[in-house]
Amino acid sequence: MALLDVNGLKVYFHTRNGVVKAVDDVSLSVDAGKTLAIVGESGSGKSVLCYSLLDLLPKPPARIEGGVALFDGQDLLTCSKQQMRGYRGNDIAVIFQDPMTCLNPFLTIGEQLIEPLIYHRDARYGRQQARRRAIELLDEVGIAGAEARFDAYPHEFSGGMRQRVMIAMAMINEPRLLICDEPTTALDVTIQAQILRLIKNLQHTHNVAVIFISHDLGVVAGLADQILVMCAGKAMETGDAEQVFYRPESGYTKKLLAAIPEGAKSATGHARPEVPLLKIEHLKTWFGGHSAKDTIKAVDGVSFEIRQGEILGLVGESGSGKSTLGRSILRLAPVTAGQVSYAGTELTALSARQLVPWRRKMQMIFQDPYASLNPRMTVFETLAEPLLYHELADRRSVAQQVEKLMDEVGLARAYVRKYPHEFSGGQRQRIAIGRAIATKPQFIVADEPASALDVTIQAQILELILDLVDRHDLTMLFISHDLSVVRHISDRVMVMYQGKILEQNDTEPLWAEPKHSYTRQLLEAIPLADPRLERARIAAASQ
Amino acid sequence: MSTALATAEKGSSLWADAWIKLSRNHLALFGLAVVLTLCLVSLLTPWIAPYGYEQQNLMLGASPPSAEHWLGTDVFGRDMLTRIMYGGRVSLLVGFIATAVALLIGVLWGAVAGFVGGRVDTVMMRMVDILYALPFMIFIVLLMVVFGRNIFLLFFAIGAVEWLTMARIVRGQVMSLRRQEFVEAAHSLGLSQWAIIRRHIIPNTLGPVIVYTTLTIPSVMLLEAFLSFLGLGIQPPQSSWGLLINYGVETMEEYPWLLIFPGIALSLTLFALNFLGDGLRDALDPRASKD
Amino acid sequence: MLRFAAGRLLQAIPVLLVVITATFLLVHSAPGGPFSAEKAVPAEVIKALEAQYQLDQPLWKQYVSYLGDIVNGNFGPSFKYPGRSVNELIAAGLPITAELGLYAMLIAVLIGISAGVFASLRPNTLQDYVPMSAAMLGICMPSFLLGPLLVLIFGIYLEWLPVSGWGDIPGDKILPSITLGAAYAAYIARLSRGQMLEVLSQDYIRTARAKGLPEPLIVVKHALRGGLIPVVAFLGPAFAGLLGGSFVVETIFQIPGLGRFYVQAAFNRDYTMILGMTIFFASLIILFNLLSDMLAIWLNPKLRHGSGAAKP
Amino acid sequence: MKQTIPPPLRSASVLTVCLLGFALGACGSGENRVTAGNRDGVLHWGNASEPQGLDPHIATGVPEHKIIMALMEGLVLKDTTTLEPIPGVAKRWEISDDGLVYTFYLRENARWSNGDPHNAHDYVWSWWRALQPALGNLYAYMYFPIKNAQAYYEGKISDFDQVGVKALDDFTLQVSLNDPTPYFLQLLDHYSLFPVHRPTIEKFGAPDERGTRWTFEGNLVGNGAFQLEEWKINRYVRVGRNPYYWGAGDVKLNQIYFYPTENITTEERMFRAGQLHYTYEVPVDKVAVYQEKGSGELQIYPYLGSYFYRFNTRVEHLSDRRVRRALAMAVDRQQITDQVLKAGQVPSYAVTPPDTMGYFPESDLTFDPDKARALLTEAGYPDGAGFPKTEILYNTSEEHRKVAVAIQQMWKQYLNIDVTLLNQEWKVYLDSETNMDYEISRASWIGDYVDPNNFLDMWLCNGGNNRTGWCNPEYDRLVLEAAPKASSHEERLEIFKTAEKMLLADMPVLPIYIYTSKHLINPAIRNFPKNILNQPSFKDIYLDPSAARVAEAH
Repeated sequence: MALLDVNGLKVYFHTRNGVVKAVDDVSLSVDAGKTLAIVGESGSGKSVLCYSLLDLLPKPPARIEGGVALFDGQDLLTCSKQQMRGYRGNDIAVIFQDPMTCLNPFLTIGEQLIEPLIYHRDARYGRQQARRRAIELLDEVGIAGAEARFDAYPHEFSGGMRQRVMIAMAMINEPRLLICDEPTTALDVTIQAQILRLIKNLQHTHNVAVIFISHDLGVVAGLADQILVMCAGKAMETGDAEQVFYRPESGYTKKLLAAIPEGAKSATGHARPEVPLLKIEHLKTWFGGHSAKDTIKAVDGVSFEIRQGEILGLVGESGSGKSTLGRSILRLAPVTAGQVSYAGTELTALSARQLVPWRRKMQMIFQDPYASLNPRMTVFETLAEPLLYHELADRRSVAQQVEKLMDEVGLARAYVRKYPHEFSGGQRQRIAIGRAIATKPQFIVADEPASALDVTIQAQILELILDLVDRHDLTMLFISHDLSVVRHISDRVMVMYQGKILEQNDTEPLWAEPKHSYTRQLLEAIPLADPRLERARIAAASQ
Repeated sequence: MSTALATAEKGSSLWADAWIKLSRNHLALFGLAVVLTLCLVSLLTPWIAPYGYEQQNLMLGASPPSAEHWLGTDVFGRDMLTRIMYGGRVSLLVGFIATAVALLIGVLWGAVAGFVGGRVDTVMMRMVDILYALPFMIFIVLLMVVFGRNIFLLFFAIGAVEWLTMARIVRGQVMSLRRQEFVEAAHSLGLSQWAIIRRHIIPNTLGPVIVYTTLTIPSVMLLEAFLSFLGLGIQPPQSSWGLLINYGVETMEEYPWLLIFPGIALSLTLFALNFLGDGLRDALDPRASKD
Repeated sequence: MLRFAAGRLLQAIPVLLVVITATFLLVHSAPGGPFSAEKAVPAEVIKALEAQYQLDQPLWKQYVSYLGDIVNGNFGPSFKYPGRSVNELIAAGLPITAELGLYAMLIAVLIGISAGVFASLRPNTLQDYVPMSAAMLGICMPSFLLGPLLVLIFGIYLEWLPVSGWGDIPGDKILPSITLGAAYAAYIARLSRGQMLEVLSQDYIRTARAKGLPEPLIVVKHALRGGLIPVVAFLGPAFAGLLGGSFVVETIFQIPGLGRFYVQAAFNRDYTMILGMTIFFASLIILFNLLSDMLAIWLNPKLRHGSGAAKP
Repeated sequence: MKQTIPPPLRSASVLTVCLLGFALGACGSGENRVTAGNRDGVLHWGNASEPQGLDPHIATGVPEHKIIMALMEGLVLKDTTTLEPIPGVAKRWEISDDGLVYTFYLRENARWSNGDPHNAHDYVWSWWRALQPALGNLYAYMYFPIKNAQAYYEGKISDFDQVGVKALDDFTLQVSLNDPTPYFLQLLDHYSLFPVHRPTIEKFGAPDERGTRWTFEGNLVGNGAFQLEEWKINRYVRVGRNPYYWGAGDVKLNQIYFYPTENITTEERMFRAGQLHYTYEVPVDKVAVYQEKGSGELQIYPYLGSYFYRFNTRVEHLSDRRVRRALAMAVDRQQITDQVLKAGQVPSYAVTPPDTMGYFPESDLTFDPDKARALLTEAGYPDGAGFPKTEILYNTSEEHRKVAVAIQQMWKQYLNIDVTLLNQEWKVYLDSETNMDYEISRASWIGDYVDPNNFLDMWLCNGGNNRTGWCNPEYDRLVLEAAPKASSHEERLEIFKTAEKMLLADMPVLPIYIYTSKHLINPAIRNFPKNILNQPSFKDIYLDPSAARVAEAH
């Protein structure tokens, strides 16, 4: 008998606008020591499904409408609150997606770690014993100097380290079922590889059943025994990993697989003269600090060129300074030293007022389409603002122009009066792109424009960007942590690390022959959406 | 805006939207109805009040509610219903105008300080500190003498006090807003600082500002009573709710109706404003679900 | 942290200087002098008095010599109470007002936070509406109304507590503390409810639940800290408000505190007393704002340890 | 930081529990202050405000007056009912036939409260001190009947020996006057003529130095029935028996607490809760309540004080006496006292209260709206038409507001004129009035001594308290010259009557009512005097617990 057997689970959200069937008649089972991956895009109900097992959903509006979830023969959906508390963190543990927000910033990690021990094992563990056990475990998940770091606060850890703490916290009571809710999505690619490896190892040593939730088929390829593909609350396909990857039955699965960015940029056809549009010389952007110690050298002496009409990819992990570099070029971040010249004009020497006409020519697309749109402005207002401000349209013609923009970024004209929150992430990003091209710029900095989006949406947005670049003859600095995406879109690529540029080259040569070891490391960490290759890769890496 | 826009489907503005949302919120509608009724009654008071507000009947003195005087009479035998109606005119006027003054100064001051930051912020906030620390009473007495007395001075004096807290609240909001990406996006569009403050910053501080405003209006009404008591502001036989309550407290054992009825009037306004404020805040926030 | 405090204290100096100057000009230009009385005061008496308090000197000279005195910690003699120095009067009233303020603050914090937390646990239910409506009333119930109400109920009708005094009759500190604290309790309740709602929706609360912690522990240990930060930040300004509001309570309850001195001084045009009290209050307000900011920082481990340099 | 409850929370809660426990702990002990006081002979006295100081030569206020009366004593006391002079420090006195020389024979057993002997030289020195201009004695004019006192005070002579006060020997004091002054003996019971203890004053500063610490707790030495025991600022002043007092054996109270009860509403509640024996005031609206209750706690009796409005005669339309008289005639005083004030105040039609040392002012002023209208028409304002904007100024107070509101309405009703009201904070009001920056202004005068002179000499042309701009040389002549030279008491009163009639004919002031003093008095208080000066004699008062119990049962 399987450790967990879910049958016909239905979770509905009852809002005043009607019923949303978040999970609609889904069944699954996990055996001890095995891994079930649940894959789906945002809103597919995969997280709701798992949270409903542990009664972690806010009720109301959520309500469980049907089904059973037998854990070890006991129905989790009907057990008492007291019993449920006994399961949580004890028999069933959860690792959440974002280690930044899932650890309590006000308590030391040690305090948070030992809580499951102290409050579950009926005081079998005293504080001191719990502490010893926690330090042991911290050691096991690979936190150096565990003893000393026990009393540190979450903000003193990097994202990857926090996720290790989360894992340790989940493992501390030796659960039999571990639910991992996108545990690596918020992490850099090299860290992701480490964390995945860690989970796999722990699973083996402790013989834990794992439910691994992800939107990324690549991530689960090397991990899953079974895969459940979900879409809009329904199970689209269930099967073992190889079957799902190599012989997908459902059309949705096929679509997912197809959307994974692969391969190089398709040649656009027309060759370009290598005319530099922007020249960046010895650019430095340092932050903060009265003393040298406090100073953060986000961008530290960088020189390069951006050529007319090209898409220059900029890759690097979080904290490498790539976003700051993009902003510094647009003078959105204060430049400490160095020059940025745009078509021969020294931007860094201009005053804010002098800069205004140049602003029109250089635009930016931001990563988070939720934060980059003013929530109190309708699509129309957002798009009309640059047009009116730069006098590209007058009051009479502005409506027409806005509609044209909406056509261009693929938004229905009917949406013109809606507010950002009424749109999905992809649609929002289209609005943001529309705003960026409204001023008819020549140069755009795109800062991770597709990273927050689902894989199928991401593909569409990338397509849109390529299309617009082509149509408007744009030059673009494309910033991303995702190497596959960069490879897919860029003509040339630069690799950035700790404020410096390590390497730059045309895309394909760089992929084929990375010169810098860091670049190599990055390339190797990319998970492959192919179970056999991925397993082989992991095996190779762990040796 | 333009006629061209009207052709765009579902032509709705923030305010039209807000109105639709507000109309679905029963508590807020109740609040709105009460506030509107009060305003209407205040406007029409000279025509509908049962008696003159200064009309005394010394022989009658303070009398409990009766058929002739629904809410009783005060110690001069003046009809309380009439006095409350007239008092409402003053209180509502003072409440709304002084709060508007406080709102205007406070929001602008806080927004500029928070947005520009750095030294400007330090200087502006220290000025707020200074005003907080000055002796209010002396300030009032001085105003009274230098400017004589009129009701607009009263607005000014109250506004001058109440904007300080508003400025602090707005500043706090703005400090967190100015790091948001949409503000950065506005920068990258080349918008001037002022345009960014006006278009992107201030509208997004509306929530806390509205809530604080609904708390300010009643406290302004009470402050008015204090100032009138000191001689700045309205003079007898005129009155206001604050003053009526003030007098009512003195005789709450002997003539409780002199306290209860103005108290009810003020509390009713307070709750109505609060409901309306919460409703408005939700209605004006497009993110709040439309349910 | 130390540097932060030192910087703020340094900034306080110009603030205080402006406060002193402005108040000095204000009080000296306010109509009616310290020695005017209903029965006409003979000119020679006025002259003698003004000479004694150096009021016959040019204003700037008075100002300079006053500044000199302040630097030496001497607020000068009171005009109204001959023979008593302002320092002495402040020293007499301070412990009482401080105690009153402390009790009021404790009541405000305790009741406010409990009510706010209680309401936040079941938002939009009766458990939320009742305390929050009470808080709305509390915020707007002026102390000149609440005080007499409490006195009548508990002092006169029930005869449980004394109607006035401070430390004279057992139990006489209760009603004034409640009267003064009520409005702040209400405000804190609203504040902590809002913040608790925010915190309770945080991911780390879900983590705590997933760990199987009992619900009360989650609220008290995991949520309350974050929920307290805005309350703590409010305490500084609230303290300033308490000082300002204490005069009404002190008058109602016949309490010999600073608030009453201050208002008497204003009415009496006791220049040195007004100035002294203003400087004293201003310093206190600045100090408490600083303390509450420091407490808020200390409560937040990120700010407490961190270099303070946020990610760009 | 490993604890479960964050430390700030924990320490705060521990602290709270302790503090609240402390505050609440001792709640509800059975006996109240008054009951305990009745048993122990401790009187709890509502005294209106914190005394500014207890130096009798500097103090001006009534609250200070009360405390000083307990601590010090003059040559002569007043009978608490008849106000006739009775022996104080002086056991007897002689007055020369021309009424100019007074000889006082002092008690040999009089002592200061530290045991020092107390004799005639103390008076000479004390009066010398009181006349030092640097001291800023506002009541210096009380000395002016004494020969050359005014000249000395104004610096016209510098030799104090020329002033009419001499110690003939240790126990004989001789005082010479400028004119026969029938009220001179009364003045001696005023605290500005009290003796002070020279060594104490000199110990703490120069004799003419203001604001030394000699009157503070532990320092003050007096000659009264009580001595200063404790002075807690803004809390209470406590006095206890003075064992050296010449009549110590007859003093019945052991202690008196004086409370600065600024807020009369609070004061009334304190009385009700058994925290006070005596209240300084009674809130207007409580008067009827206590009258109905009929418990005898409410005591109302006439007071030597006059409530009136000043006219600024320099304002154009108010410079017309017809206008002033019309306004005065249109005030229904009876209604104000009966319906608005309700505490036995007497409507007044003249400035001086009736029966002031046998003086009854004569007035032709009546409440007569018809005549008032006629006068106003005559003055050019038929039916109030064209009457200029006029404002009544009053200082912020409930009672003043009520009177002003009532009068405003009366003028509207009877004369059809609109006046506005303006209240100002006390010092601002004083400033406006002194600078004649007003049209009609509320005012009052409380007698310092019982004599019409005290009410009439304020209207002299250059009188500091005139403040109306009204001036009549004939009036000045009557008050300043004719009255002091009058050969008999009756003649003197006749002169005053003539003067007051002149005043009322011109009506620079609008008399409204004569004050009453109203107090709540615990039934246990015995020997409580009712006199028009509202002046208690603490050495005679005693507390009778049985009376309180009877009242309670009642």
